[in-house]
Amino acid sequence: MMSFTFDTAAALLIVAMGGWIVIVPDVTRAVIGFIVYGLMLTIVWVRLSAVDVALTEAAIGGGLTGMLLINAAGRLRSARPVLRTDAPVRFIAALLCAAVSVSLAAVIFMLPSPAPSLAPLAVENLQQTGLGNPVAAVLFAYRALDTLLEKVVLLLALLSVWSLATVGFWPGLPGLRPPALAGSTLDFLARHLPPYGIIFGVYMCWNGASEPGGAFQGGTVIAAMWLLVMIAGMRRVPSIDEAWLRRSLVAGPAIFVVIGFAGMMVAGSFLAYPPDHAKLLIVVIEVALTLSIAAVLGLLAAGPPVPESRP
Amino acid sequence: MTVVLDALTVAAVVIGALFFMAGTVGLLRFPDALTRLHALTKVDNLGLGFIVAGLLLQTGELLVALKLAGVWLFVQLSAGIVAQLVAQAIVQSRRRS
Amino acid sequence: MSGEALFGLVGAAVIGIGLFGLVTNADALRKLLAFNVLSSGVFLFFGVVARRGAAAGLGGDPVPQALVITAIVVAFAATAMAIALLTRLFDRTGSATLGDSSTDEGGDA
Amino acid sequence: MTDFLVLAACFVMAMVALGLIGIAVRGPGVDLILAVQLIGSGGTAILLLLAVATETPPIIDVALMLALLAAFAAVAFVASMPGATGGKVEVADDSRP
Repeated sequence: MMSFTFDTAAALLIVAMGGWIVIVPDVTRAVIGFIVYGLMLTIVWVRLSAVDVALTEAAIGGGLTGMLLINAAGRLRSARPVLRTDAPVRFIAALLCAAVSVSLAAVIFMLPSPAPSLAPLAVENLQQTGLGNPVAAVLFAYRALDTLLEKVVLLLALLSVWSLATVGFWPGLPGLRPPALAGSTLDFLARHLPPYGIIFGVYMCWNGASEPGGAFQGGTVIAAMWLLVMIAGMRRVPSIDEAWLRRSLVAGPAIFVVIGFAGMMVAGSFLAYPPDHAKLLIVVIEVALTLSIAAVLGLLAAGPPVPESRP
Repeated sequence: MTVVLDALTVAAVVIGALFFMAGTVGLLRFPDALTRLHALTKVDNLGLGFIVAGLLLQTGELLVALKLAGVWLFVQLSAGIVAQLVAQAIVQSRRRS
Repeated sequence: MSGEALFGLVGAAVIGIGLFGLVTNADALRKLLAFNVLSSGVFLFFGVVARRGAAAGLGGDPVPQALVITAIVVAFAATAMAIALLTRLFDRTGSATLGDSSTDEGGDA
Repeated sequence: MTDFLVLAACFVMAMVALGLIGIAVRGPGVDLILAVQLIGSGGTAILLLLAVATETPPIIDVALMLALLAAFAAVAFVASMPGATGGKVEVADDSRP
C-alpha cells in the first residue's frame, strides 16, 4: 500500500516535469528541467526492479546528456528568438497527441497475461556464461552481437561529429574549453572528485559480472570524470589525432571482434565462447569496452574540433 | 534489542526527514540565491546524514554499512565543493548585473 | 492497479507530451529535448514489459532491460550528433531552427 | 519497518517536489541549478531508503551514481554560464597544421 503511494507520487512528478520541459518558455530552464527529470527517472527504474537501467539512466540520461544540452543551450543563447506555432495548431496537436497517449495507455491494459518472459531461459543458461548478473549475460553472451554493433554505432556517431569540424581545423581540438572562472574552487573539485569517481567507475565495471553495473555504467562515470578534469583546465583537451586516443577508441570493439572470430574457430560460431573460459573472455571484453566507452562518450560530449577562439 | 534499534532508526529517519523539510522551507522562503543555496546544501546534507545513520542500524552486513557511510561521505565532499562553485557563480552574475 | 501498470501510464503520457513538444516547438534544441522526453517514455514501456516478465527469481525480464541500456547509450550518441549539427548550423546561419531558411544569411544550410 | 522507510521516502520526495515547484515558479537565474542540487541530495536519500526498505543493496550504487552525476551536471552548468567561457583558453600550437 505504502509503496503504491510512493509510485503514484513518483508518477505524478515525472509527468509534471515532462510537461514543464515541453512548455516552459526559456531553453535553459527546460534543459535543467530535463536533467532533473533524468535523475528522477532513475528512481522509477529502481521501482521497476531494473537496477542496471537505473544506473545507466542516472549516468547518461541525467549526467552526460545534461552536460551536452547545457553547453548547447549556452552556445545558442544568442540565436534569434523563434516564434511558436499558432494557438489553433497547438490545440489540434495537443488533441492528437492526447489521442496517441490514450491509445498507448489502452495498450498497457491489453498486454498478454501471463506475460511472456525470457527470464527463465536467461537464468537457466547463466551457469554456462559464468556470470551472476543476467543483464550482463544478455549484453555480452546471449545478444553479444547487438552490443558489438552498438559499439560500432558509437564510433560512427563520433566520426560524424568529428566530420563537422570547421574547414582547416582537422585534426584539431574538440570544442570543449575551460571557462574563465577556472579558479581555486574548480581546481579543488577537479583534484578531489575524480579519484573517487574513477574508483567507482572501475568498481562498476568489475562488479558488473555479478551485480548490477558493467562496462556502460563504469565507462560513463570515467568519461564524466575525464570531462570534469578537462573543464577545470587541469588536463589539455587532446587533439583528435593523438595515437593513444585513437587506440583507446578502437581497443574495445577490436578485442570484441577478435574474440568473436576466435569463437568461430574454437566454439563453433561467431561470438561464441568456449564454456570453460566464458567468464574470463567476457571480463576481458568488458574491461576493454569500459576504456573505449569512456573515450567515445567523453569525446562525443566534447564535440567537433573548432577554431581556437570563439566569438 | 531489535525494538531499541528500530526505535533509534525511526527517530533518526524522522529527524532526517524533518531536516529535508527545513531545507525546502528555506528554499521557498529565503529572499535571495545565496541564502537559499545555504539552506539547501547544509540542511539537506545534515538530513541525509541522519537518514544514513538511521539506516546503518538496520543493516546486518558490514559491506552494506560501509557503502552507506561511503555514499554519505561522498555526498558531503561533492555537495560541499559544488555549493562553493555555485556560490561563486551567483556572486559573479550579481557583479555583472 | 499495479505499480508497473501505473508506470506504463506514465510512459504513455510522457510519449504524448514529448510528441507535442516535438511538433509544436520550432526551436531545434527544444525539439531535441522533447524527443528525449518521448524516447524516455518508450524506454518506460520496455521497463513495464520487463517488470511484467518477472520470473525465475528475477525482478524483471533481463532481455528488455538490456535492450533499454543499449537504447539509452545510442540515444545519447544520437543527441550528441544532433547537437553538433545544430551548433554548426547556428555558426553558419545564426539561426537554430529547422523552419524556413530562405531568410537566413548563411545560405547553404 | 519497511512501510515506515517507504513512508519516509514518500515524505522526502514530497519535499523535493515542493522545492522543485518553488524553483520552477521563480524566474530564470543562477539558482536554477539548486534544482539539481536538490535532486542530488533528496534523490540520494530516497534511493538509500528504498535500498534498505526493499533489501536490495545494489540500489546503494545507484544512489552514489546519482550523487556523482548530479555534481557533474552542476559543474557543467556553472562552467557554461555567460561570462564564464571565452577567457582562458589553453591550446598547444604543435597540433595545428
